[in-house]
Amino acid sequence: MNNHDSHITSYALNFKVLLVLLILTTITILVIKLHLGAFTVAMALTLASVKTAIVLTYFMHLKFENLILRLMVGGVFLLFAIIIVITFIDYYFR
Amino acid sequence: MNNQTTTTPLNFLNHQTGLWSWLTSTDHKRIGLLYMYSIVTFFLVAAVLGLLMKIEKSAPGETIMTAQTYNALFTLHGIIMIFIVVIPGLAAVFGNIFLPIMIGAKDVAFPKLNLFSFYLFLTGAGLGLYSQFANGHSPDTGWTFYVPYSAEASSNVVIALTAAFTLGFASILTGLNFIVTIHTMRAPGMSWFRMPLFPWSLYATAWIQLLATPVVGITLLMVIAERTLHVGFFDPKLGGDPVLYQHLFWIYSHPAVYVMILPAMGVVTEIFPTFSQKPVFGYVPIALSSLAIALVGYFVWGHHMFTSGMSYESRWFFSLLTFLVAIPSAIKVFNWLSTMYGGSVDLQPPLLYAISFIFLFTIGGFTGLTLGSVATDIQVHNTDFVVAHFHYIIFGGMGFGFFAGIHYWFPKIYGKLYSIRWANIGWGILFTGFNLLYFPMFIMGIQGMPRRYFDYDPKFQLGQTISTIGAIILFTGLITMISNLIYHAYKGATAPANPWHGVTLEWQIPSPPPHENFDEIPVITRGPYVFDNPHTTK
Amino acid sequence: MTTMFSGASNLAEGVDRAFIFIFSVAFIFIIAIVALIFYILIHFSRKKNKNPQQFSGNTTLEIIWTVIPVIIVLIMFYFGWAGFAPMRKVPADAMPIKVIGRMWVWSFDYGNGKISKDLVVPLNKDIKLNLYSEDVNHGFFVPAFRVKEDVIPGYNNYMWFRAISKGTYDIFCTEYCGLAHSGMTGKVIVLDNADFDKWFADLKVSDNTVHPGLAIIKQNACLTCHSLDGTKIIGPSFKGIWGSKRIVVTAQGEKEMEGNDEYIRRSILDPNADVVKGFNKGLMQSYKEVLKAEDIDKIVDYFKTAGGQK
Amino acid sequence: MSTTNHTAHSEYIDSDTGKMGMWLFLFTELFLFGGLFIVYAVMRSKYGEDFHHAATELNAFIGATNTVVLLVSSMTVAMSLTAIQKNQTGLAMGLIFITLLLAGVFMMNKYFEYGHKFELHLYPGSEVMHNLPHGEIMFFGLYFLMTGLHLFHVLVGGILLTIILLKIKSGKINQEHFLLHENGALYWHLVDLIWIFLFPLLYLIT
Ligand code: HEA
Ligand code: HEA
Ligand code: HEC
Ligand code: CUA
Ligand SMILES: [Cu+2]
Repeated sequence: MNNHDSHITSYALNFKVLLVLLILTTITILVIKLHLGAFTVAMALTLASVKTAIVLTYFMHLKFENLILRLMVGGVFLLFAIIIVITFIDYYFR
Repeated sequence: MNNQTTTTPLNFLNHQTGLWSWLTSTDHKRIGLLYMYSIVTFFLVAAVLGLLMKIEKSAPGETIMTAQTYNALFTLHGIIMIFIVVIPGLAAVFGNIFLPIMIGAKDVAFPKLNLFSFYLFLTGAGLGLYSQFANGHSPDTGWTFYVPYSAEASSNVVIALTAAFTLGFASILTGLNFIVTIHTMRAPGMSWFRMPLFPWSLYATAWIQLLATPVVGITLLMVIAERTLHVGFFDPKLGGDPVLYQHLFWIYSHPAVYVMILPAMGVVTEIFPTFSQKPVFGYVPIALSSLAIALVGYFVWGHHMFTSGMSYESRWFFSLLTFLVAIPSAIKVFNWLSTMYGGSVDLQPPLLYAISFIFLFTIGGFTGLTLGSVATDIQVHNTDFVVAHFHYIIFGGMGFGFFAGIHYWFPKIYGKLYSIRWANIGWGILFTGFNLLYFPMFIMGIQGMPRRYFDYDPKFQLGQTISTIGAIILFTGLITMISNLIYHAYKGATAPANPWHGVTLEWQIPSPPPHENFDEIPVITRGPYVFDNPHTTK
Repeated sequence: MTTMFSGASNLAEGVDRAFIFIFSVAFIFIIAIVALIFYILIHFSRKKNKNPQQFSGNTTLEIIWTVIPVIIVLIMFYFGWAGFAPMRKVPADAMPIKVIGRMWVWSFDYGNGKISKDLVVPLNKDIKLNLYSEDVNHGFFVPAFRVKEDVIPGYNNYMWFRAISKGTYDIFCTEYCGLAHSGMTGKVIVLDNADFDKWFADLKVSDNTVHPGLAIIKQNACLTCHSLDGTKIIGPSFKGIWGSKRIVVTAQGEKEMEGNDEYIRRSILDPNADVVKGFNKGLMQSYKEVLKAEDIDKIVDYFKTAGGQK
Repeated sequence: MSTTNHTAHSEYIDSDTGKMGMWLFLFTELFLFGGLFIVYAVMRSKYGEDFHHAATELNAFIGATNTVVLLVSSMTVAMSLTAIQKNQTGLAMGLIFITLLLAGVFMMNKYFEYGHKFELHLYPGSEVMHNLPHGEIMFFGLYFLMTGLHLFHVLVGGILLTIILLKIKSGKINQEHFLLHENGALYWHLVDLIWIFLFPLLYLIT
């Protein structure tokens, strides 16, 4: 009935996570300024995904949640990815 | 409706009285009943529209209405039937009433949210009706709202879209509630594989509601933006892509057809063991096949678009996946038949409806395979064949599943018995009418009779007329069935707690159930379908 | 009457084969299931069988009835794919014809200004249809040929076939496109080569002698709702519209107006402002976005000078 | 599931239950934006050049600032949760207050950004927009819809956080019962997550 068993994330960890996120943001901007052509989008999306994973794991405490919830989150993202891929079977082959 | 004698113990129907106590109740059983009354009302309205369409088509040319009216009618008929009746349908009615009881809980996880969903549903339904009567004329886009027509038509499309959007959110919240309920509120000892199969089917359904509905929500929002702000996401005049709309629409709407059928499958899965006094055959395969349907069902949406100019690769890819999604349904059908095999089968009305479900669903399913095969779909896409397919599978499947469920649980809900004789007569008329109405449409469809046609070539006259006669017979059957139930809800003999000798939890509590379902939360020590002393004498 | 097994194109055979296979399997399964149900109802009825057996599963059976349907559906898939695959492989020397779909008429452009309202094709010759829509989605369907593709604005969809028997066949529009969707039908006429050549030679180049206003009226499919000869269709006939008294219903009530320049312009740009008595509001949509000012001038001129006169 | 005492009348919803409900809700939010991402992806593959060009109209600096603002606010809200768990009520309130301020900054930036677009008459339905190439209309249409929907979420998140702030103050949220706080934080992180994708897709890929 209460949150006794919840995990407490320390202030320091939160701060470190922020630093990492800021660094990744800077990298994103730099990478894009480099104009890597076709890779730009892929890079930007990969970096965004990494950032997402970090936010999910630490800020949103997924690391400390039970397995079921973690599976759900993973599954949902996977499902979305598959849907995009399938849509592009149409557009890619047009 | 149940307060005549002092001997009646308090139950959820009479522990509080007055309209207000119903409208503000967070009791899942009452909310379920509220859903049922509203949904049945809407069903009757839309069904009458269906009948009118059929009468219009009894002869070629204009008979009782203009083309404009006809187009508005099938749109309204489709919107009501899909978004208001069958998508919330079984899950909202029987799911609400029986899910908590069957898993041994006192209510759903978020009772207030549950009530809120109901009002959201009512709002959406109200908006849907309003779109018919507001200034301008009724929407005439078909329930699929295909762009560019829906972006250009002068009718009240925006209101209809908003209605669908709102109904979508009601459905999402119901799904959310059920998932959490099933995860966190099962009675002690009820592991996943001790849960009855109706909750299992609801669990699979709820995931679809949760994850597919938002896509159509945002799509409809984009069409609204397109109409009001002229950003042409889908309108080719503004550089948009009409086929992209179809992708987004079906990403939701295909999984949605499994939202309709899965709970119905769950209902009949409860009925077969009870009336055979024999455990479900293949419990685990049935449970997992629900999940499989939900999962694979996400990846086949393109089979609605085989002629849309989609790439060659997508067409065969979607066709292949469509065939695979049929497998879990096949598994279920075979397991149901094996459940009855070797049992002590008592052909009461619920079982009669459940068996009809198998028959009609199988016909609907096989014609679905015809549609899933690209070559044949090219021929029958957007013809009466498709119309017949989905009426067989929705009305014959979900509809008959609903009828099976209400005949099964009626004594539990109202504590009354209906007339078995009249239920059987009603079934007979209904079943005959149904097949007369829809079977000719398969044949006409193969011959090329397109759907959404107000008028038709005289060569289709014979089939169309038979079909109209079927509609009228069906109408009679429905009236018979419903009158029997309504009459006996008031005047029926008092029902025992367990008239069919079922073994799931809902049969272990009084009829009607008390307000909080259980005095004491039961502790579960074994699977749901164990018949220790099969009851075989009457 | 085109019945199911009288396919009139080269593609019909593959489609029909898929139909036959799927329906045969369906038939067998449905008969078997119904038979089994009756057997159960009779043999295991409560009267006869008071001791229900309590078995609850069998792994071998589960595997059997998973694997067999998988095999069956894969065969079904194969037939469907085999019947479909040739539909997208257009022979290189196929004769191209442009199909134009607009609310609610089909027209067929053979190139060089030769436009026909029927699709006339020579026997045994590969035909490629390029499908264009000028407004909303349509569907081009010839049941006897087993071909159908959607006609979607902004998409260059196509189809092909080779007609293998002479005759006249229906064309239906199979994508809902508004009011007269069910009226958007047409004919395919298959002629042998000599007849086709003759027909083609006779086909008039859409002539420039037609009044430009009438051309615009035809192009915009006004004639689906308005006739030129006085018949009432969905809207009033154009015959004799110029200079006549028009009884219209406005928000204020009925009033009489004259069929002049201003009136016609308004009727086209804002059709629902005043509605001709006896007709319904909301059917005709404003052509503000569709017709340019000079187009409307031409239409007005047409009414003034030619067919629209009293 | 050990706790058996769930009834319709229990005052507090069990934390597992409530949190799972919130996560499921976030999933639907994800798919809501997901639909837009699909449209974006398809349109981008269709109108690569136009998207390229149109994106230069956006001010990457404001975008970057807002990214940093949201990331920091995500941290402060996460820290406020830590604070409430450690029973440092004052600190928790302060951190939420900072989060709200940051949300304010975000909205201010957006206000200027939109304002600028309006000055250029670049908004859906405008004359200028109408005359752009199709791909650019599409880009701006998506830009407004995506950021607009996101902004709406920022607003809702802000309201939610304000409620939480008040409840901490009145003691309704405390070391024992902080489900609402947790859920509010989750929601706020989602707002951040969406932006993490919006930023490169709209502002950077020029
Ligand atoms: C409850 C709703 C529901 C359900 C469950 C289904 C189930 C299926 N549907 Fe249907 N469908 C609709 C509702 C539904 N459909 C609607 C509403 C439309 C029209 C939308 C519109 O355009 O307006 C439609 C349209 C539709 C189309 C598009 C047609 C077109 O527009 O061209 C297709 C194409 O593949 C299709 C296929 C299928 C298949 C393969 C299944 C399968 O899941 C069926 C599986 C079942 C079985 C196969 C039978 C049972 C199995 C056995 C007895 C065992 C033996 C089996 C084998 C040997 C394989 N459906
Ligand atoms: C749940 C789903 C459902 C159900 C149950 C039905 C039921 C019926 N539908 Fe269906 N139908 C759809 C869903 C459904 N429909 C959808 C989604 C479409 C596609 C729309 C589109 O193309 O966009 C469609 C389209 C559709 C068409 C095709 C239109 C066209 O393409 O041209 C037709 C035509 O005949 C039709 C007829 C009927 C009939 C006769 C019934 C009958 O079964 C109804 C039987 C009932 C009665 C005959 C009356 C019962 C009345 C009473 C018992 C009481 C009377 C009550 C009072 C006095 C208040 N429907
Ligand atoms: C959907 C069917 C439809 C189409 C297509 C259509 N109209 Fe009409 N039109 C109507 C109807 C119905 C009316 C009568 C109601 C009204 O006045 O709005 C009408 C009225 C008119 C009138 C006034 C006639 C009178 O008798 O006073 C004119 C002029 C007219 N239309 C011109 C056109 C032109 C030009 C086009 C094509 C560019 C066109 N219409 C296309 C349905 C249509
Ligand atoms: Cu053109 Cu329907
Ligand atoms: Cu489907």
